[in-house]
Amino acid sequence: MFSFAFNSFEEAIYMNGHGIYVWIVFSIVISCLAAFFISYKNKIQKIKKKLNESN
Amino acid sequence: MIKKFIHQFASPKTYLFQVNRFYPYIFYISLIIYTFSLIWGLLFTPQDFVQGNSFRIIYLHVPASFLSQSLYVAMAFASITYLVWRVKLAAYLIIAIAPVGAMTTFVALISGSLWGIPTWGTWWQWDARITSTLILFIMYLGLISLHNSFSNYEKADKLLSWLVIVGAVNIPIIKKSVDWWSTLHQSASITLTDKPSIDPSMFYPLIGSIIGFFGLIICLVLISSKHQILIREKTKSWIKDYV
Amino acid sequence: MNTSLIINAENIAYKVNDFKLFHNLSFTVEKGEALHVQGANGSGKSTLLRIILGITNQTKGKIEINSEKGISYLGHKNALKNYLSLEDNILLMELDDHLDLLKYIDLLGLKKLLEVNVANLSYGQQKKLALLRLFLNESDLIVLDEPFVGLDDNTQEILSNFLKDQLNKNKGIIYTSHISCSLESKILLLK
Amino acid sequence: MKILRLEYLKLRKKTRSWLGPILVFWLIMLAYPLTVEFLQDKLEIGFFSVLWIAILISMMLATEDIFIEDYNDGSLEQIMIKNSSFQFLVSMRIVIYWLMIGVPISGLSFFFSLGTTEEIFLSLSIFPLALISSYIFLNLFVLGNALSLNKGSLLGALVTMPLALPVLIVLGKSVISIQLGINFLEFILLLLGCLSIIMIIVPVIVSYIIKAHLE
Repeated sequence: MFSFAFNSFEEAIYMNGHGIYVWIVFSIVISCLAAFFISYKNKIQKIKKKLNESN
Repeated sequence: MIKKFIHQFASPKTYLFQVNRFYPYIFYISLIIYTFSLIWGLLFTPQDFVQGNSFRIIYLHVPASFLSQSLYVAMAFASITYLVWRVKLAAYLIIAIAPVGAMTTFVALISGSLWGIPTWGTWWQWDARITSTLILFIMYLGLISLHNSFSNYEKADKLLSWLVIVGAVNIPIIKKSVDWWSTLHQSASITLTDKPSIDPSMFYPLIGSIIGFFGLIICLVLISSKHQILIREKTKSWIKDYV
Repeated sequence: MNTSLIINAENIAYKVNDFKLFHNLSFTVEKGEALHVQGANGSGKSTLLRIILGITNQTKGKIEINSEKGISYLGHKNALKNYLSLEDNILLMELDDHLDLLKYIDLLGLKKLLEVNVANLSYGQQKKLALLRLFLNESDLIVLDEPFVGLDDNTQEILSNFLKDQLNKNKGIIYTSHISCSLESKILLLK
Repeated sequence: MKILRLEYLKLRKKTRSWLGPILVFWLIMLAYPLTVEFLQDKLEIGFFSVLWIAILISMMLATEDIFIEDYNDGSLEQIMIKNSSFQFLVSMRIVIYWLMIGVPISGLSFFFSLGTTEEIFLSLSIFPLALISSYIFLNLFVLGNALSLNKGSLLGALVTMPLALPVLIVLGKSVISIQLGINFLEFILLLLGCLSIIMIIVPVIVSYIIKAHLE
């Protein structure tokens, strides 16, 4: 069950030609998630800073 | 009775404190599950017999498409809660969920479309599922732009919740009609719905990735609702103590 | 509840987003009494009137309106269709079979204009047409938002006489006005 | 029915509002053959798609100013104060718009369909379909326009589009079943079923939405 499905690291990237799709989707998903997390964190920080200044 | 109960437990203040308490646990646990399942799924499961390696997109696509609809359902419940019991927190949640839902639907669309290239030989197929996801995406965009076009928050909340409810009624209709419509075309040779009985080594990481993604999306909803609360309640005295 | 009260407002407050317009506002309007709402621009006069009309909801507090025969309202907007003639507009206001209609049309000098489209009238003339709705309505509460703006002296007098007459008939009036009028009234100052 | 008479009076005097959508429909249907090579069978392939979309677009245009005028001139406030039923007013207004715009367009659909396909039975069945679908589209766009009341019709269209798509699908299906000689009555029944639900729900929701706008 936990055996590496590919013979080498290059093969894992290439995936018989399907790698490009898999890794593009992977990067889109991860970057969307990360972008949302970071932007919300930033927005919250900004509001907190503003509130602190007004106090 | 119910009204009193909800108002007591759904105060933004209590909510915010509870969120802050549980957020790190949910975040780290789901991050670990998600990372683990993705590594397992993308690198360690055996190749699919029919689709080859492109099937690995399933671990990214299915969680997103699963959640794109669940988030809408959650919004519909929040809308009903808001319109019936006037719970402010529910209104914050609706507009907090909308962009997250739009993002999830976008991810589901893009991943499905990229998956289509190696499997169907085309990046866009007017398949029932894809079409209804596209419509769902348009609905999310409509919701966000509706809320953004009003400066009076309360008015925007009310209109938004009406639209969400109308949309929620519409979703099954769209699904049904699109299913029905796509039978006209020749059906895709490989559909996402009926898979041959899936191998456990492919199945467990799928479950893991769904749970992990679910947890991460919950975290996103939590911080975006926190953001909403901070915007909307910034004049309240407890916020000043809180900050 | 005291039956002589037409409006009884207790501690009402209103805010938009985070902006408080007014709070802890209490006042009453009795039968045969006029209330003049005063305040600077943006102090919430129009909003207060909209709360009384039941269009906007107050954020806090309680307001009781005791008007069995309804409310009549004249605001900044005249609710006239400018692509229709005066006659058709009167039809739309459902005043066409009112007994006193001709009398008031004569009084306001609108008789010659009945066939004219509202778009071709001056602002003052349009306002006169809107006044018909007020004059021919038998409600117990009259709500006016700047009723004297745009009216000539003669019409202003007709209006104030009408209002005095209504007070004698035990009706309640609540209004805002920057133009002083001879109506004897209580004052509510919004800060 | 005084309210029907008054609504009719208002719409009749706004020539642009009722004639405009009909002209646009007419224009689209006339322009369509020009974009296709003039061969009868090629014309027929896309004809019904264009027909349904033309109906959709003309209904969108028809509803553009259905509430905004009353909102701007303060009539909505007077209606609210009067305590008369908002739902009733909305549904009556939709009826009048349908009678003045939807019915003529459905009639035109019959003639265009007859001219293109030269099949009387098919064109006769298009007529009720056009009647029902124009009514449904009117209701949907009224809902969208109520939501985006003073924020422009673009938002309204964006909001309404997902609602209208299932109707388009059913319309496409029914044309094919008529052409294949399958029982198409069930499609008309299905549309009528949708219509009867929409007719009741839309005015109720619209009245709530407009009240929220006035606040």
